[in-house]
Amino acid sequence: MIEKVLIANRGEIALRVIRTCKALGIKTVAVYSDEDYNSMHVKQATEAYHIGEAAPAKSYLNQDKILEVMLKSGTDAVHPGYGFLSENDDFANLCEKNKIIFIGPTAESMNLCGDKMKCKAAMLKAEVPTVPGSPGLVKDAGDAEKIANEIGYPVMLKSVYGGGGRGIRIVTNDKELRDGFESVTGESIAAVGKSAILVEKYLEKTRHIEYQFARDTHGNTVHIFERECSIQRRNQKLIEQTPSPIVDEETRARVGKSVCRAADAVGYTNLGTAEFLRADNGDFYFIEINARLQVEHPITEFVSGLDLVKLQLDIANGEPIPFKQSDLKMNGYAIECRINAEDTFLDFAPSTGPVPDVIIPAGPGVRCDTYLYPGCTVSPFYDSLMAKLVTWGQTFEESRTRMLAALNDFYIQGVETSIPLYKTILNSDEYKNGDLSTDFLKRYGMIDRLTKDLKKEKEEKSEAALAAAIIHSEYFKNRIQNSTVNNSNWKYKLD
Amino acid sequence: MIEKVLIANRGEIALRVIRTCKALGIKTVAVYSDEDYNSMHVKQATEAYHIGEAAPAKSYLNQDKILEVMLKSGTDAVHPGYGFLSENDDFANLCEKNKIIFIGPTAESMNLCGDKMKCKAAMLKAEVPTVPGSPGLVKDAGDAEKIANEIGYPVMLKSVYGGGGRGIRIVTNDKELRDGFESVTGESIAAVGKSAILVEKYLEKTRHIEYQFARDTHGNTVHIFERECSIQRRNQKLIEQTPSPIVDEETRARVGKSVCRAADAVGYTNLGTAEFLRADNGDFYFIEINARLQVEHPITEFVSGLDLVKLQLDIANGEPIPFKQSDLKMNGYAIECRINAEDTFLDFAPSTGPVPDVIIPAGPGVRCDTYLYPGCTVSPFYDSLMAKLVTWGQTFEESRTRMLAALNDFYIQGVETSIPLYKTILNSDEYKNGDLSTDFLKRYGMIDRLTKDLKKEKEEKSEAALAAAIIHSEYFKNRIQNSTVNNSNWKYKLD
Amino acid sequence: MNYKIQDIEKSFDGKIVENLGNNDYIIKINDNEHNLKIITMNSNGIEFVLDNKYHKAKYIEQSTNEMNIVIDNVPITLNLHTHFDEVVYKNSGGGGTGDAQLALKSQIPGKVVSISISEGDSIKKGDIVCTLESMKMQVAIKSHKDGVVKTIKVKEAATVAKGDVVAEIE
Amino acid sequence: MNYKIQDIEKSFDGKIVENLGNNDYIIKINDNEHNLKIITMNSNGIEFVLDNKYHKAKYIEQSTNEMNIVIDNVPITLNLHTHFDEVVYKNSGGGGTGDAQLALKSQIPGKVVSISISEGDSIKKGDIVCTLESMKMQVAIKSHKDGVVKTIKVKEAATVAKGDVVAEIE
Repeated sequence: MIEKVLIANRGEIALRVIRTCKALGIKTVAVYSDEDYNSMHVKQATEAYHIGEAAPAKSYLNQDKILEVMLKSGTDAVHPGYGFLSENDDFANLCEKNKIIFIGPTAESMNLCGDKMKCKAAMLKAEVPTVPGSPGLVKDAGDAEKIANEIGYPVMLKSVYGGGGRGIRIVTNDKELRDGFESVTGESIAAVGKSAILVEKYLEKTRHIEYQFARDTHGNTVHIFERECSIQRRNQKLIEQTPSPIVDEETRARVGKSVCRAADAVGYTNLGTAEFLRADNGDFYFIEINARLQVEHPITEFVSGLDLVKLQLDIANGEPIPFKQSDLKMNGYAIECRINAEDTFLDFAPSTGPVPDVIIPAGPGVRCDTYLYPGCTVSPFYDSLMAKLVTWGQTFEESRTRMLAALNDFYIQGVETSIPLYKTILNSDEYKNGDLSTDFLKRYGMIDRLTKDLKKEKEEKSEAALAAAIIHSEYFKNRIQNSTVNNSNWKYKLD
Repeated sequence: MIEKVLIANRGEIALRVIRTCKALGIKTVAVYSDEDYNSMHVKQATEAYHIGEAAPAKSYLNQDKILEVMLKSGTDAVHPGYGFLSENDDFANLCEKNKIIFIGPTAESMNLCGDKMKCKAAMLKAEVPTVPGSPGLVKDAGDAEKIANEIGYPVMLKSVYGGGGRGIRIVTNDKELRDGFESVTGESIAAVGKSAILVEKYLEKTRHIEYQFARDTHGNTVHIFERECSIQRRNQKLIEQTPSPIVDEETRARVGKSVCRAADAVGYTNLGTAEFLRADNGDFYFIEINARLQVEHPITEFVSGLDLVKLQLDIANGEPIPFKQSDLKMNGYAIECRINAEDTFLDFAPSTGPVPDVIIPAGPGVRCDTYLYPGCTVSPFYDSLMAKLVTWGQTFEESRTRMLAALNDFYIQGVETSIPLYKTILNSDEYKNGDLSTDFLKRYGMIDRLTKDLKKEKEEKSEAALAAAIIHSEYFKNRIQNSTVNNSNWKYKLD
Repeated sequence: MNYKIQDIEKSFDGKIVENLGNNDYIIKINDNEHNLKIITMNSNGIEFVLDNKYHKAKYIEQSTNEMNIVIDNVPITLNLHTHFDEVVYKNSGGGGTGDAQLALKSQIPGKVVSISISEGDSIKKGDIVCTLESMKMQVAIKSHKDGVVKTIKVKEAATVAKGDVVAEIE
Repeated sequence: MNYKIQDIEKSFDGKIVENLGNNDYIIKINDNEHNLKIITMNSNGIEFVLDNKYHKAKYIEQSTNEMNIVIDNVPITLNLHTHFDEVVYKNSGGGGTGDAQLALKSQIPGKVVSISISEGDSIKKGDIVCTLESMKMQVAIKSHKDGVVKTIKVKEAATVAKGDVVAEIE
């Protein structure tokens, strides 16, 4: 039985894991870098150990140091959270060797999930549909043309040595394919001296839909419904919801079965997520398995009633999953907004610094997982996720309006946040109608709409702003008459 | 359709109502006394109006002033919360006359609920069991003896002019009854110059179990399950939970039906609560109807998935209840702890003052309705309820352990709270086993156990306390060497 | 310095062994050394990590030989044996508690509803001196000893803070 | 005083008409009088009720003729037309924005990963001056105008705060 868990992470996810451990009477060990000595996870854990400098490589990724703390503190299990070491099979191996339970899949299974080619092969064998295309590299243009005709145009030619949009060509017929093949080959040779090309079906207006699943050491597998995570920026999820507006009971069960086959195929244990692209015609294509707890797990918790961290601990303890697929019933609707410290208008550039004041929303159907507290700091060394605001409702509309009210209540002083953008999105007809796709922001010009919304908001607030300015000037005048003013920073001299 | 609601209340319940209104796009009007100008409900409402001095009679109970604000602000409905004007039929009448929707029952029905004798008569007619006893006053000892033999000993003789335990005698046979009748009569005459005696069955080890119900203007009535509120001090609820550990499906439905008859019998509209005493033999006896939203409504929200304030608004708008009794399914277990500003060891005496710092618990299955924020004040003018901490779990054990973890996380600086007592109660075997009764605290010596728990906690914290003292002394020594000390309040001179 | 904790049958010796800089200290309690790292500190309180456990303490009150703190939400009174007399003002009101103490203090804040005694009255321990109202409750303030009422320090309808002197009983 | 709000095509006249005491004021914006009650105020911000609506403002920055505030989470820049020059220090760095401005400031905080130019280089508007890293992202800081690099104010691996001058371009 696991009695003491080290959380090899920080921020809201460390707090999330600590919370369940506390409720279960399990002791927790926090680790922290120089940057985090005043962070909430240090304060909430049973014990806390300093592990190094701010840079992740010198602290949260420092396997030797973390192992040292685990051995010193008598930890019997480690929860990796997400990011950092969560999908590092070397670390999973290191834990296994030192007889510390790694709360996640085995190193072997993790390795299989992480190798895209091997994983795709395993999926084909398990009859889990992947994006149609060449099973591996194509030999030549003729080979590519044959495959393109099998899977149907448009197709994408992709150099495996490309990246960031280079070495990719979308073609719609045999002629374009032959021309494209030549130029992609040329580009790739020019860039890296060699070429190797894949053919894949090109999908437009796709949705990102993923399935939570769990598999225990006895081979029992369940899926815990889908999550739609189509609203993204730069391939990073912003808003997630469950159920997906376009998944019905039949689809849920059908794709869910393929998810269980996928988990079995890679010999998975513990909780994982199978990610799919959903084409506009309704087909689902497996992309990859995320071998860890996901950021967006709370929406699944809301509709399933499960504590997913508790389920992770149960499975890590070698217990069978305490319910059957047929026991799981989806209850209501949940939405998560990732509250990032970023400036939407600077292309989502990071915004960091001290947060002197915070008001965290609460109320019926509202959950907020966050590391923020008044007086905390948003560090530039780690990722920009400050809080996960999650709402539940009996209907989608109830969860949406609760989210809007909660977004309005959320006050974070000192840094830019993605909150205004989410208000614009949640108020849009396209979002309300469930017309989602991974290019949602661009497709519907959300940033421009946000600009308009903010201008309107400014107009609404202009009288109040003036009032604040008038009082400030008065206050200032009165004070400078009565004191010596250091002109260089008078602002701080007033009190 | 209601578009603007005035909340004739303050504190956490005002915030609770504002929250649902916000989610529904309904404007809110807050009212506040001199004491509350810096309170959270002022900050969260769309509009806020000052209505008078701190004393409730001069503000929150000032009907004329509140009416004035309603008319000035263009309010079309008023939510009374609980306490203050919530069960005042004059106020309900005043609203009706001014064509402002009172979110609650009609003045007439409220009046009937408030008159214990009339209400009891209505219940007898509706076949809702009340505590057995004389239908009204007894004529003489002979009459009392006849009734005692009908309902069976032990019985209670109660002078209607008594109160606070005076003029009450518990008797177990005819002889004791005749002696008792004489002395109760004598005591009452000695004290107030007259005597009038009721006979009622004496019940030992009773539980307080109540039912949430709703009735719309079309006459549809549903009950929304029971709440067990047996853990009390001085007849005030401390901890509530649902489901009750001793209510099974059959009992829930059977008593639930009588609750619906009770609501029909008094021509109730909107949300109400029917309170019962549950005798140790399993019999339920109706006590009274609380004609308002209850403090403990969130536990019902957790297990039903309903937003009860939304339901109140729907009914107030004249809409039929949007579900049937058979649609309601109980999901999981919920517990509420009332976080009061009080000193358990001073017989629950109030504790008031500034609260410089607060940490409010959150997480999966945790909800905290509170007016607290860092820098707020707990006022001596209003009641002691600072926060309602509510947890939900798939099992009772999950809701209980989540509550314990949340209680541990809850940090309220500056005032005494009931949190330590709740930790002792929730850890007790009697609570875990569901062995509840209205005399739970005394029956199981909870205050003594708390004393022991606190002593143990002190021992555990003694090294940390010493460390804090050592550092403090050092810090102090260093500072006094470097500055002039004003001995009279050196504490404030250090920084 | 030597410390005793109220309600606990042990006494402790405690001192700082070394200031390692960077807010790190080694302290010694009885015979054991501990690592202590200060996270934040001001005159009202301290947050620190002691042997890898986080603690938060608030300093409430200190007199020559007594210190009240709240540590991790647990109120603790420490008795100090030291010689700070020359600099520390004893701000706990009168001298000691019990029969010797002149001042009767209110343990709760509230508004004075009624006063039940007059100056010069002889009263017994437990007699009601006045009644306060707070949070809709009425609470009686009772005499802490037998004696004669020297002065009454409150008036009807006045507001009393916790710890305020209500009357002096000789 | 006369005010303009950035991005809004109106200008406003505003003044305090009367201080009623007890933190209550009457103010006038253009031709309309408003009631204002201050709830709390210090040099960093204010909470107030304006015509029965609560607002919370934070004062960010003020120069001779510009004031940045965040009101109810909405950032607003006001242009002031007044004569405070004698007392107010203009703390917004250089003079104005656009081509005349010498200083290229970073709009984000971060660590300098690489510097792409040298002093004396001729560069075009939009050329990358340096690259910062923050929250696992790399962000390029680009020149705000055509010109010659006069000085580079940052070094590789150094930390840059939001608003820090990265380079001066003439």
